[in-house]
Amino acid sequence: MKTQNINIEKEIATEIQNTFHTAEVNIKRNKRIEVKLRNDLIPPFLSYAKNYLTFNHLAHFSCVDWIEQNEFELVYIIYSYEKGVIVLAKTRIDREKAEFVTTRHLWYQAETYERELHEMFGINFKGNDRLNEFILEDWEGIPPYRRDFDTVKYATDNFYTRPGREDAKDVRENVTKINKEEIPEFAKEYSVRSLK
Amino acid sequence: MALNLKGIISPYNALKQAGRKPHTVQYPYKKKEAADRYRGFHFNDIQECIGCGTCSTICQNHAIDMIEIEGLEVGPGDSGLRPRVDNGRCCWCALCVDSCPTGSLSLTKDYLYVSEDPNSFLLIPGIDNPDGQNRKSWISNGNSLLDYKRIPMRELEGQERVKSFAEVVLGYNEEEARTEAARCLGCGICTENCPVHMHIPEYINAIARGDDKMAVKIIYDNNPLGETCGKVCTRRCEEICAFTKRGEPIAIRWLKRYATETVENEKMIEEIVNPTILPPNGHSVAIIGAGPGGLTAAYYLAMRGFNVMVYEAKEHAGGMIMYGIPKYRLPLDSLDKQIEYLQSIGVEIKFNTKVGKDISFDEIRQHHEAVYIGIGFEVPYKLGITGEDASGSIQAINFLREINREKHIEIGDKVVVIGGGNVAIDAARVSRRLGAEVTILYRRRVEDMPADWEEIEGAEDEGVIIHPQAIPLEIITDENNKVKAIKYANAEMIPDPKGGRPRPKIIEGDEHILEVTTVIGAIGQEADYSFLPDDIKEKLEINRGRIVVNEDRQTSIPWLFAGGDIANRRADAIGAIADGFNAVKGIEKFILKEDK
Amino acid sequence: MREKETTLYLGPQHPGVTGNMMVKLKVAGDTVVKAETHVGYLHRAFEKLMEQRTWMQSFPIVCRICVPEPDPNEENLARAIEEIEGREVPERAKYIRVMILELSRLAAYMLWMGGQAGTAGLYTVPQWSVGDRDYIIDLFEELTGGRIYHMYIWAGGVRRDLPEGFADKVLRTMDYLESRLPEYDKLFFENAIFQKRAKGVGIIDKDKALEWGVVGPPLRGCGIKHDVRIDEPYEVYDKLDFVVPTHEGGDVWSRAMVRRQEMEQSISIIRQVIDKMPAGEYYNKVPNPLNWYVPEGDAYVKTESARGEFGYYAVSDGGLKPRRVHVRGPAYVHGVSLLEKILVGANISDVAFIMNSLGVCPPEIER
Amino acid sequence: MIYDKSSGKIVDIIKNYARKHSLWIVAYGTGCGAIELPPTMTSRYDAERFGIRGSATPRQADVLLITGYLAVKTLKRVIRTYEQMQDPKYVIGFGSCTINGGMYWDSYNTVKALDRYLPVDVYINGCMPRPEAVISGFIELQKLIEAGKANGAKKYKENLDWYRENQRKVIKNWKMPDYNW
Repeated sequence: MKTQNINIEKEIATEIQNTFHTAEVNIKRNKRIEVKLRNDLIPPFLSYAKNYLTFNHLAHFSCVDWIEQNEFELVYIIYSYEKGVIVLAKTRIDREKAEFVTTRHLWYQAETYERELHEMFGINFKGNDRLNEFILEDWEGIPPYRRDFDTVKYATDNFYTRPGREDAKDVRENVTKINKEEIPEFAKEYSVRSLK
Repeated sequence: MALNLKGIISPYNALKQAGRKPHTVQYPYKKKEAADRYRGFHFNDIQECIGCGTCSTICQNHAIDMIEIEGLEVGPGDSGLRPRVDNGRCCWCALCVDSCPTGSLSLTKDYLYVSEDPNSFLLIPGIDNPDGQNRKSWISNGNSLLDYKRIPMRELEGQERVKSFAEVVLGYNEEEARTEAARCLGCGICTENCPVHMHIPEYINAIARGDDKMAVKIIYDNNPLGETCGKVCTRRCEEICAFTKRGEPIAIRWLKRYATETVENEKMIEEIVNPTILPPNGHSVAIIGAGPGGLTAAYYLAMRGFNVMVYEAKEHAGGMIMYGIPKYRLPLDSLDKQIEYLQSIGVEIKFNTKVGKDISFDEIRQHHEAVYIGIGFEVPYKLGITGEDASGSIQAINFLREINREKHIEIGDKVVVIGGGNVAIDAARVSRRLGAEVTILYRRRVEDMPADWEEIEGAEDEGVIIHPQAIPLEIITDENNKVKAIKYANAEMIPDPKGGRPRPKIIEGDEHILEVTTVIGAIGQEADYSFLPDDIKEKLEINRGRIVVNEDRQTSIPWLFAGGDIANRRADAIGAIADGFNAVKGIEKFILKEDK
Repeated sequence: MREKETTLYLGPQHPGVTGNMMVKLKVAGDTVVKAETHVGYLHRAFEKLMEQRTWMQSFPIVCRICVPEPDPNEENLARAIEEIEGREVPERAKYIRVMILELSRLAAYMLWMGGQAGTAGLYTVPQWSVGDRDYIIDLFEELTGGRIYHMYIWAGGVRRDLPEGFADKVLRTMDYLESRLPEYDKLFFENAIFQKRAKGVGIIDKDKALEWGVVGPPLRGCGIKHDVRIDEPYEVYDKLDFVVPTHEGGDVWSRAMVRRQEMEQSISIIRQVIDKMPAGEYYNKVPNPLNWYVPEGDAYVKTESARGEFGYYAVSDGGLKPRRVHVRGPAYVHGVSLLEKILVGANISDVAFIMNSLGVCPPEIER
Repeated sequence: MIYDKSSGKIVDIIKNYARKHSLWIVAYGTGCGAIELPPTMTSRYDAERFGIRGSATPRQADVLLITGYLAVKTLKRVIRTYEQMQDPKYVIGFGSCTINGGMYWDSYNTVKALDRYLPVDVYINGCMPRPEAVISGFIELQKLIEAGKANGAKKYKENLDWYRENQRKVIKNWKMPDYNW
């Protein structure tokens, strides 16, 4: 698959680059173009891609929580049936003041995606008046898909777990006990068993 | 709309089916057997299982607990725990089966369990369903998730090796080390066999994660001679690695070697290890013998604020790892780096100071509150055959020492080595490097040789001839009392009626003569306790040449501690290191308790 | 005279809806004036759970995202990881994957047929089609060890090789199913009741279909020939010979016909796969799953499932666990925005019927 | 109302016998386990052999199948469905998730132990249970009914406060009418 020529991708990439000079465009592989944009350029870019480059299918709209950088990455995955190419348009927005503009006027179904991201990440899409309860019901607290929401803790705090399994032992600990081995503090996090 | 006549009539075609035999599975009157691969309840072969707990770790549902089983007899290399499955969590994905290193865990064709009691869904596979043995369906086929093959170690070619004393093992490169480290399951069962209980899964995981510095830091937590062990350890840990049941164990030794070798000099070691050195506490400890045990004790005592003085008879520290192990296994600069690091954090070594000759034992006793003896076995056993004193008949231990001192020893072109331990192999391989043809005579079979199999293979690669079941009878000398030949007899193995290992018995008349220029004896050594004053010797409990010590390596004389070959039977570096490490705890306990 | 509007709640407990979801209808008489879908009854937070699990541990849970057709999920996740890692998959594994995907497509269509007929009041069809679907399930059981959740495709290939004599069994089952298709035609597709119910109902505007994000059989039912298997061939679809049927009309009937014809294509693909399947390895081993660090990167992969484009957007931050896996189920668009649009003007009794024809599958909407 | 077989009334024995052979399931596929119901109910496994069949509304149904995990949002509807059902009524917990959370043990949106919220008469092991297992579950339920032991509904009534407390703990916004039955 990798040996196929990527001429059409190159053409599209050049065209995007020529129109949006600040965009960071790279061809990930055949049929995949990644475009990184400043967040205020996303609406014009999407509109341009849809109307001039025939990217009329919003395949997916996703959000990635980069909590370390205090940013959300919004990823619009748009597809052109005509060209058979997918563009991943990415931008970063501030995590604290999570706000963006809606793209509902371009694609009607973007409303659903925006409702989900609003609910799961707490991103407010300006211009979308239907950011109501979607999947969750009576949810209190931070939006659950944010990485600082601890689902394990929430589940143990709120739900009852059946008792009877308290006698479980950790193998590594058990072995250290047999050995009378003392694992220093700094080494403990390197125990594979924690799967961190 | 027009009448769709065809559409009205054609469904009546279904009436054709009326007479057909129904395909209904008439459960429960007739049962359909589940498929051969069906993923039903777990079954665990309790005897095969070693309780490594990988099933419990891999389970994304936290459905598997490791629990103690009453009445379970646990051998070595077993954590003593067994899995219990919570069927109120399990999804029968069989990741646990596919990641079981021993292959003891499998899924069965049984899936039926209905109950009113939600608390009755815990299952101890193999114990609650012993009949599952015959119902196994999804079994670990060895090609599932785990890699049973280790990354092979690159070595110099046998022909190339004998040309010099260059290090034979080339070591892993970074990629190889990461891949090999990633194989580890982190169960930690291996640590049971390590006398000092190094934190093996932790440092291997650090290597897998790309954090070599952390690996070094973890290694130095209880072994200050990690690099030495990385090169020459007898690695009993690998014998009980969870992978050994079905494949090759993790290359624990080579990974340790890789991690410690990434550190170039003693300054960097200090930076990485960053040891917390307690302020001087005013107590003083003497260490006799700068072997691995003595150095270890000195290092950890110095870190705890003791004033430590190491007395070493020779001109270089390291004991057997300096003088006994040939340089193609442990190069001098590697050893120097490690010893310089120890000295840099406050270990003082007095070289060329033989206790009993240059300084009396009583004097040491007067200056220090506790004494640790780690003098090792330096006196070789005699072969006990005629002609042993001839010129050209030498002892391996002396031979290796002089070679390691870079002295020249004339051995001629035909050498025979007597013995089957690591020392014998070392002597043989060194002799090959000096250009001689070498034959090893060993009393028993090759598989009985106490030497490491890798060493034996290495020797064979280098062209050493191993002659098993050969018992030397006499060294034949010429008129100048120089070795001319050796007479030996072939032996047969007689099974031991008591169930012990078979004994060799000479086959009468099957005697041969081998012309040689040098005979090297390597059948073992013992300690030289002559430096100890008589009153101490009297009080000291010695059993078959070894000083009897307790868990803290304390002898029958409270202030006297001992370790290494003179106290344990392992006769390897890591055993001595463990003695030194544990003696520190004992010495600390002894001195600080005296304080109170 | 304008009739009084009433609000009706269709579901979540309703025998006709295609799963645990609800449609809030405003009706005037028996005509729907406004429809609002309510989902979330099956929300298990898979994407959050995957962030708590390692890549390998994610495989057993993704198949639960779509219950009637779990395999595209496994295949997608596997392919996403393989793309990020650059891992090669043995040729045989690719063929086995295609076989499974097509078998599961067939099974999904059989189940759909039961549901579609059931909502039209034809109760013999589910008895037949769901019963026949069980033969495919039996194949799955023999191949993967599980009836519904297979957990068989994973990164690097598939878990086990085909059992002995399996190919023959598949061919026999295919022969049987093929021989059943004309009978289904007579019983269901030619049935006057079904035709009368289906024609001209639930029409999707052809001009708007692409823009609205319609995919799969509903799109092809509008006469637009798009299929991921052709547009962006994955696995070995480019080496197989098949046609993508389309049907003009955009109504329930066209969608049904598309599916009906695709069933024949699937049978043909499965035969080709078995014919062409090479011998050799079936699994390119990944590192020990406890220490498997997938390099940094992201990938969007898509599969043509029985309901349309099934996409996975996976992001790795170089760690043991995914940074994010976002699933795009075809029903996500069909079941919410599209449904709300095309239900307007429909008869109440057609609501469940139309939902079935779109193949709305709630678990992949809310995941 | 539930009678004890040991009371020995012939009328009870007859009642239980009749109930045992007419188990109508409310058509509510609450979770993924619902996918194994069509095969169970249709020609291949044909559960109608046991008098088991689907029923469109809770009012006519006897059995509530909880087919797997319950999202909190669904739990609210399930409670309402259950309370609308008329005696005799039984609950079957279907698969791992109803017992101890199953594979969603750490999900923030599913309840883990079903018996805290609804009285469960029978649990079926599996993820998901095969049709054979489903039928076995029903057979077990039939046995319990015949023995007069399937009295989950009675338990629910008697311990309503305890159930309510647990239910309200996870359902934040409790806007439901109370049924008397």
